[in-house]
Amino acid sequence: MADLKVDLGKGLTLSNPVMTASGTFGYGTEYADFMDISRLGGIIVKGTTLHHREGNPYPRMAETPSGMLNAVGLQNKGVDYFVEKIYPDIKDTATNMIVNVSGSSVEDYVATAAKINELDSIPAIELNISCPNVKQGGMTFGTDPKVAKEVVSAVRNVYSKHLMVKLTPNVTSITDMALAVEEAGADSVSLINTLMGMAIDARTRRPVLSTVTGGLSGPCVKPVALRMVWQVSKVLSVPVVGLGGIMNATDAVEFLLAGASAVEVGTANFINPAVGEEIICGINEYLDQNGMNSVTELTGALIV
Amino acid sequence: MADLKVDLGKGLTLSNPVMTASGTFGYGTEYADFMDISRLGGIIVKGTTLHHREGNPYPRMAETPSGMLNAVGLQNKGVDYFVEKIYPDIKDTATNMIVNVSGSSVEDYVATAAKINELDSIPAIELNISCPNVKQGGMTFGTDPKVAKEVVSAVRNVYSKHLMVKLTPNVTSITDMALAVEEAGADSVSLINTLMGMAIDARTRRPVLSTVTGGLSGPCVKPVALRMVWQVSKVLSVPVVGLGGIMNATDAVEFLLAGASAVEVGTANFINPAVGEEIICGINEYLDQNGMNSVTELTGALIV
Amino acid sequence: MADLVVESLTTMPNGQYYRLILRGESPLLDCRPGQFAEVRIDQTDVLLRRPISIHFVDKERNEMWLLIQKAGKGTTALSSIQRGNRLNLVYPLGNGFNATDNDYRHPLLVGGGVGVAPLLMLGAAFRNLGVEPTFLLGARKALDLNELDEYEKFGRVFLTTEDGSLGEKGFVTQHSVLSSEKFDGVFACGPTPMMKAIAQYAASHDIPCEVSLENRMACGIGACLCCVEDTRNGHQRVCADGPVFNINDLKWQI
Amino acid sequence: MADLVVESLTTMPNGQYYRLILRGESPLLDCRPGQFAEVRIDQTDVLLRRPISIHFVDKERNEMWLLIQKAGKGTTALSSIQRGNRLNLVYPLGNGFNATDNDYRHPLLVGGGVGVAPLLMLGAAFRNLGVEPTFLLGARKALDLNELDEYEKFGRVFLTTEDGSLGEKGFVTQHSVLSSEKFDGVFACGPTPMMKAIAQYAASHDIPCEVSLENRMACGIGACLCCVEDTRNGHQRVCADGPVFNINDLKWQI
Ligand SMILES: Cc1cc2nc3c(=O)[nH]c(=O)nc-3n(C[C@H](O)[C@H](O)[C@H](O)COP(=O)(O)OP(=O)(O)OC[C@H]3O[C@@H](n4cnc5c(N)ncnc54)[C@H](O)[C@@H]3O)c2cc1C
Ligand SMILES: Cc1cc2nc3c(=O)[nH]c(=O)nc-3n(C[C@H](O)[C@H](O)[C@H](O)COP(=O)(O)OP(=O)(O)OC[C@H]3O[C@@H](n4cnc5c(N)ncnc54)[C@H](O)[C@@H]3O)c2cc1C
Ligand SMILES: Cc1cc2nc3c(=O)[nH]c(=O)nc-3n(C[C@H](O)[C@H](O)[C@H](O)COP(=O)(O)O)c2cc1C
Ligand SMILES: Cc1cc2nc3c(=O)[nH]c(=O)nc-3n(C[C@H](O)[C@H](O)[C@H](O)COP(=O)(O)O)c2cc1C
Ligand code: FES
Ligand code: FES
Repeated sequence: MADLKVDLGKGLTLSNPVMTASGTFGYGTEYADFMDISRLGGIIVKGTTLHHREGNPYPRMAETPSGMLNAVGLQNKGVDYFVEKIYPDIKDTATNMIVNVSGSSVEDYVATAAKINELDSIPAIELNISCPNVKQGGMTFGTDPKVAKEVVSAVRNVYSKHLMVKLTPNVTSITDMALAVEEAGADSVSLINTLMGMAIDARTRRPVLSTVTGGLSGPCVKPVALRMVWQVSKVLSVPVVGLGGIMNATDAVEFLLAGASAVEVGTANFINPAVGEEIICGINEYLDQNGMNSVTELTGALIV
Repeated sequence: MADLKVDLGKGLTLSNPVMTASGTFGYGTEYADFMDISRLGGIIVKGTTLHHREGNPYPRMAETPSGMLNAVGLQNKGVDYFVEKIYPDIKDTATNMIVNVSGSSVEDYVATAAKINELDSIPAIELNISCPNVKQGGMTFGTDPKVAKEVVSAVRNVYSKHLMVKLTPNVTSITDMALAVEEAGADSVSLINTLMGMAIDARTRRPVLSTVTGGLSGPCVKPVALRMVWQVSKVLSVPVVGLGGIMNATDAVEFLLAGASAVEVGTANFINPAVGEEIICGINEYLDQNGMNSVTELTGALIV
Repeated sequence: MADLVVESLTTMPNGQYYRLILRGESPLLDCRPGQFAEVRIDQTDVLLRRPISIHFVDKERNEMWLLIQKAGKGTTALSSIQRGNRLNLVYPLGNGFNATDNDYRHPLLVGGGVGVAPLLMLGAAFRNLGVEPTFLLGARKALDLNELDEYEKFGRVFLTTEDGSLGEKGFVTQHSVLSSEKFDGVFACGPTPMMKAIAQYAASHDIPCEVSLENRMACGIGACLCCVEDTRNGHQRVCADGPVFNINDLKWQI
Repeated sequence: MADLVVESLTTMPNGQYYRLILRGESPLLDCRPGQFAEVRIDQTDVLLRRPISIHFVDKERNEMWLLIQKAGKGTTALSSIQRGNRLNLVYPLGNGFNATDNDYRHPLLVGGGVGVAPLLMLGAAFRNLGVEPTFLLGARKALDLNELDEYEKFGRVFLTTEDGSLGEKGFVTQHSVLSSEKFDGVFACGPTPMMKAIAQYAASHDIPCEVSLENRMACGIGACLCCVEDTRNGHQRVCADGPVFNINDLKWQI
């Protein structure tokens, strides 16, 4: 049995490198029938915003070749509801419960992060900067390094624990984005969020999603995600958390080799609700088979 | 039998909207055993550069979920060889033979395009601006609107026939890129080229491709391609040629609905070397079944 | 989550529907009528599981029945599964009909097309409570109406076909039994237009009505929020808060 | 491109190799030894075709044989194809061995692992020309060496296994026949280290040598330039300019 522990810094230590991705694992409780969720390295709960959001109209999902598009639109009851109603239920889960924080203005992000900062049992937030910036005409925070820096700095001022920043892949230079958020004080970066895509039903001649476009996830995005993790981990000093299309332990190992210190599993949970636990076991087996003592030996061990 | 003719302007008229994508169909002759290649709307031949290129070392290919990565690296014998040795063989093919032109400097692009301009039986070039710009430190021509404009304008000055410009999807704003090349004089734009990706062999701990990263194509990229075609066709006045993951007639119809005037088929040729002809038939059937008289009625007919 | 063993696959006369009988190797979990399973379709390029209603549970034989229409690539690929193969199911999912919690004396169970699937188990549950349910099943043509003897075990069966080839000609909502008898509860599953029409009938007769929705799902267990229906309580998850809804909670224009 | 019908699938004793016999419904196209087919693997998530050597062609029965190793998901999925199913092939592809165009009297055919596949057809071609080929086949263990009677129909067969369980113990390049006899041509297919060692033997004995490469392919017909080998003539397409190369044209360090 190899050592699976991973220290992402600033108080965020994982018992193993496998977390579940925001929006795909609810608040964890939905999966408790299928696995011991406390065995996960961390659970990143649903995207939380300052105010209640109803999300987008149905239909919100389309299956695509080896992937899916979603247009959930951050449906959630807002941070106050989270603090009062959900936090008490989940705070004793014996793993890292991390809140994914979203917003449409710098003020929203800051206000939400400040409230989460007060919750003792939440060791980290994952700042989702791929949402449209309403003040700047819908351009997302995550596609302009300057704007990203601004929001991350502002959150950094009010958030004292581990600040993970999640990057969107819909950019020309992922390294510019990563460097910007690192400079602004991120303790780690996670990538990738979904690729922007679209599905059409030729029979009805309509888009499948109510919002026309949506976010692509699943195995189809893995090559793009691996590439970005590799590029980013080469230039960053802070740890990188890799995700995008991880379906099994082999995929997870690939992300670690590319430079990730930990991984998140998203869409795969829908197909196999016990996949998180299986990936943890599989990584351990890989380490044993390859005579490695610690999972940290895998990070960035790609031979190029 | 519906009217399949498409006029892309500036002398480029297609008997039907189905072309084959550069780098996936050789010079057409490779496929002559499998179909009547003159039935295609057009054949976009291999990427041609000013000078001979040996391309990248083997391995150049990795299969990924519903897709493949390639790192061919524009292997070709250079434009002079094309003019002297290949052109005579293909010039009488009874369809539009279009040359895909690549380069690593503005001068290269211009010199290559000028030579192709002299070839009577080549009605158009497809300018591939996704290659690294050696003068600007490897940044590609296709990811900065200013640089793209510069190269397209320069080529426009020497190239008098139909100038199609092929866009790379690895950008934050595909519409900015499209608008820039339109302003610079493009007669049409084609998209998407490959998404930059990577594959790792966990067993050997090495990248699968000799170049580490490569270009992703095939069904996995279709959602991204459709989204970009839809975005671009809404803002452009010139016609859009759509491609990326088209495997059958239904996929092709989706691109037309999203706003494409014509399509290109790439990776699908590898799996079914007669797929081009099948897609032409399938589009015709779709039009008949839906009581449409001309394929032009499909372009942009998405109901949103 | 469990692997069940394929005991039999019976293709229905229309060639489009098939019934799978699955056997548990350990005792099947308790299922309520209207609950569903998320079926994993292996060795194809189908990524997500497919939600399929639990058609019937034969407790003695420890068997679960599914009635499936070849709607697209997943359900078509599944139709070539062989006896003895294993099928991975996440079940039971969803709320199920509230039927059995209440005191219905004359329940009407209305199904259209493959939407009849959950009604067999629901009918059996009523019969267990000593209540005789009335099935009203509709389809396009006679060939689409199958296993009628199974329904007849539990209640009376009325039929409609659009082409008049079996039962009354027309839609289920036009069947004469709706005017000749009085029901005290309606349970419907089928195409949305049919369910809306039935909901209208129920509303105008002031009868409680529950419908089972088939929104597109990703996770099936309430985690992803892809399957939501816009209800009077906001966006509700069809997989976890449904699939069965009282029509009063829906925002349907009826 | 043609659909051939699966006549039989025989799993070899090691459980890892299987032989497919495919029957043409119209006359099979002419194939040369060393040519290959691109096989489409349907109803899986395998995207690209898989290149497989033509193992043997039985003209009288209008049958093609393939010998396949379960190497990964494509070849494993294919191993569950059923008699009577159709398999879509693009064939014949590649150049094939030049063997039959020349005057060899004592050709040596060296195969390792599943690389033996094209040699059966090559041996038959020699025998047709009145020349008795010598087969030298190597594998890890006895169970990996199959169909020996088929090879014996056309020539003499020498064997090596790494564990000594059949034939001489060691690698093919250590077999005593290499020193006890003189050959005038070598034709090899198998793992690259084996082919390199054989090439070295051929070079040191001044015998012409052809090897069949297995570079990873996308199109298989010369269009995509994915499968290139760096040769003395620059990057050559293994699928169209090969898969068989004279070792003098390769840049191998031998
Ligand atoms: C709770 C629930 C219970 C169900 N019970 C049954 C059942 O008992 N028997 C049965 O045959 N089917 C049932 N369905 C529908 C079944 O899930 C779909 O037919 C199936 O998912 C289609 O998958 P496919 O891969 O064959 O088709 P796809 O190739 O995915 O799609 C085929 C066509 O069906 C459409 N489609 C896909 N999924 C859905 C969906 N969920 N609702 C409506 N249209 C869809 C697609 O847009 C496409 O036009 C149920 C659905 C739900 C949500
Ligand atoms: C001209 C030619 C002739 C061939 N003839 C035969 C034959 O007669 N019988 C036979 O069993 N095999 C033959 N092969 C090899 C066969 O094509 C591969 O084993 C097969 O493509 C693997 O596919 P898969 O989906 O099973 O494995 P994958 O899941 O794609 O891969 C399994 C493993 O094999 C590796 N691999 C994949 N493709 C190749 C390749 N082309 N070369 C080397 N490694 C590869 C992968 O990296 C991976 O490690 C031939 C290959 C070529 C190019
Ligand atoms: C249904 C769904 C909802 C999601 N919601 C969120 C979210 O609220 N916040 C966020 O940062 N990412 C969200 N994501 C993105 C995932 O966390 C993840 O980045 C993406 O799906 C890629 O990983 P995967 O391929 O493993 O799914 C969502 C993804 C899906 C499929
Ligand atoms: C093997 C290979 C080689 C390619 N070579 C070129 C090229 O030379 N020039 C170019 O513009 N695009 C090239 N492409 C990109 C394709 O033309 C096309 O844009 C891309 O593959 C997406 O379409 P598809 O998914 O239908 O394959 C190549 C693609 C592949 C797979
Ligand atoms: S399908 Fe995921 S919440 Fe219903
Ligand atoms: S595989 Fe395409 S050129 Fe050889």
